[in-house]
Amino acid sequence: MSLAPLDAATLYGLMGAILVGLGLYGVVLLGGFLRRLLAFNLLGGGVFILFGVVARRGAGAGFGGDPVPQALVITGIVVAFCATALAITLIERLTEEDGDDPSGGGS
Amino acid sequence: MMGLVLDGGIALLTIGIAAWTIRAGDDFAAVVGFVAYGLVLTLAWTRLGAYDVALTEAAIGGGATGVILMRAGARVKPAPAARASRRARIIVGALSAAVAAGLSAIVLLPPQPAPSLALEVREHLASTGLGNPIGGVLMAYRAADTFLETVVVLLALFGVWSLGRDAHWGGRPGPALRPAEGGALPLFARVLVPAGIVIGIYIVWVGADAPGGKFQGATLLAAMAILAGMAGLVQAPATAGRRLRWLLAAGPIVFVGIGLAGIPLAGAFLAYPPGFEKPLILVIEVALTVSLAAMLALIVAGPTERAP
Amino acid sequence: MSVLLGLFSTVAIIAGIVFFVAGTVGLLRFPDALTRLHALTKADNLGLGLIVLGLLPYAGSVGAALKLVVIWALVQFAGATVAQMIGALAVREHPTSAGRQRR
Amino acid sequence: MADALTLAAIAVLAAVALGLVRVLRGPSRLDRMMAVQLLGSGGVAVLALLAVANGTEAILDVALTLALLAAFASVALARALGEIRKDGGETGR
Repeated sequence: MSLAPLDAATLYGLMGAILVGLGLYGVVLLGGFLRRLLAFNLLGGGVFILFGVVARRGAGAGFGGDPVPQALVITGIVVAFCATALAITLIERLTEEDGDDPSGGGS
Repeated sequence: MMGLVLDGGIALLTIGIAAWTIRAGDDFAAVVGFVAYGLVLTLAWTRLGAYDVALTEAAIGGGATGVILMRAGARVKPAPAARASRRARIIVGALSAAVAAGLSAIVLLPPQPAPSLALEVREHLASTGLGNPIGGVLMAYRAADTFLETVVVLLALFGVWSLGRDAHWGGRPGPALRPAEGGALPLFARVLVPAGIVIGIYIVWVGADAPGGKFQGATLLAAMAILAGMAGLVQAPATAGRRLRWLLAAGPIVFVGIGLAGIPLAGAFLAYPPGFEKPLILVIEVALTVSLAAMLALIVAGPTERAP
Repeated sequence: MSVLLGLFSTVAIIAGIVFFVAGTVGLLRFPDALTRLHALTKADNLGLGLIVLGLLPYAGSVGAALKLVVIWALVQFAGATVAQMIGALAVREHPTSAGRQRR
Repeated sequence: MADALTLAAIAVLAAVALGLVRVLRGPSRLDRMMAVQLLGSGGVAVLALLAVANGTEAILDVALTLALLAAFASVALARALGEIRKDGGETGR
């Protein structure tokens, strides 16, 4: 094992690591569902970037990056979006139920 | 050298925006911070040479996620922030820093040689008939994943719909599609929506041979549908509509149909018979794009709010 | 010819950067949201426009040049619309002074 | 040539970053909204410069998508803010 060269991949790798740390801090400590959800998405962005660094370092065979981790990240971003959308709808509904609005009708 | 300075700048800016989003005083500010985060991450992905991912991040990470977050930011009453005690903050801060440090160590001490499947992809890419390696991976190696991914999107939509009130089941989705009053928005939408649709189709089309693809293109199409709704140009469709349901199901049905046909014709589920890879993949891509665009737009539109 | 073109590009791109910097100075110096909005839209549209103009000769293909122009038109048009929307919100907030007062 | 364009991208990024610090600080939500627009046009300018510097046309597609979605996000943000104001969500913050 030897130290990684100072290049774009290493720089963004360090950025990804810091983003994960920041996101983790927010997920655990922030109050309010929305803020925690935001922090979780920040964390996710950092994880994806780390995948991107792995892809960049795996460049070869004429590709600018290893296509497999990149494809994984694209799937990941879409799934993260779905989870976020579902979570937000849940949060909205929860606020609605909590709000003292007996005239709301429905369920 | 110049490139490294730019990379350092982008990295610092991204970290700064992330930290600001965590610290922001109110929910609206945090949502703005998050959208900004998505935009700078797009720059980072571009610098990493991952143009496909950059497109996805710009479209879904910054755009679509940002818009549903705004929907929530406008409606969710801010929870009285439970201030964590000083001790908790120190402990969690230290733990988070330790995780970041551990990840940094992995980044700084990478395995040699770097693991990569690029060679394998190169060898087999020709058999898919596609020029875009990432599209090839998504549609050949990981076809089952890509199929399940669209099912996940569909399930998310069902989940969103299920969270509406019972009385509104099958009705029209509400929040994000309520037209704004007057102003420049209707004109803007009239010009931008057609342009955006052309660009969305273009992004799907170039996806076969260059960065782009169905998820990115579908998100652009969905964004245009939402924009038209915001401007009051179109009404949200009733979610019980038969045509809408078929539109949503068409992509997965075509995908699974071609996949099942692969069992007798090519020997495995989701295997493409030799010689027909590219046309079949294109048919799947087109069907999936249309369905995905509808799913994503309806997810952003939110739960049903009006009785059918 | 190509020397002239190079000179033209250099001047246009530098001017574009100057406008971006001017926009930032405006953001930093102007007293309220409406004037800051003014600085932002003017600077960004002109800044991006000049940079695109400077890049056009080097776009490499007609398609790429066309994309550059479309990108600029999109940003321009969106900037105008959003500025109008933000402005309307600002006026609604301070109807009397149209947001001109110092906050 | 490539280096000069990268330098130009750095200059634009620096200007945008400085402006971003200002608008994110507020004080009003209207100021913060400008952050998205600022990053949208600045990011597009950086991408356009990089596309020509690297000679990679795919970057222009990224710029195109960014321009479109940043515009979409700004509009949605302005509308969300209008909605907050309208239903008396102005809770003095």
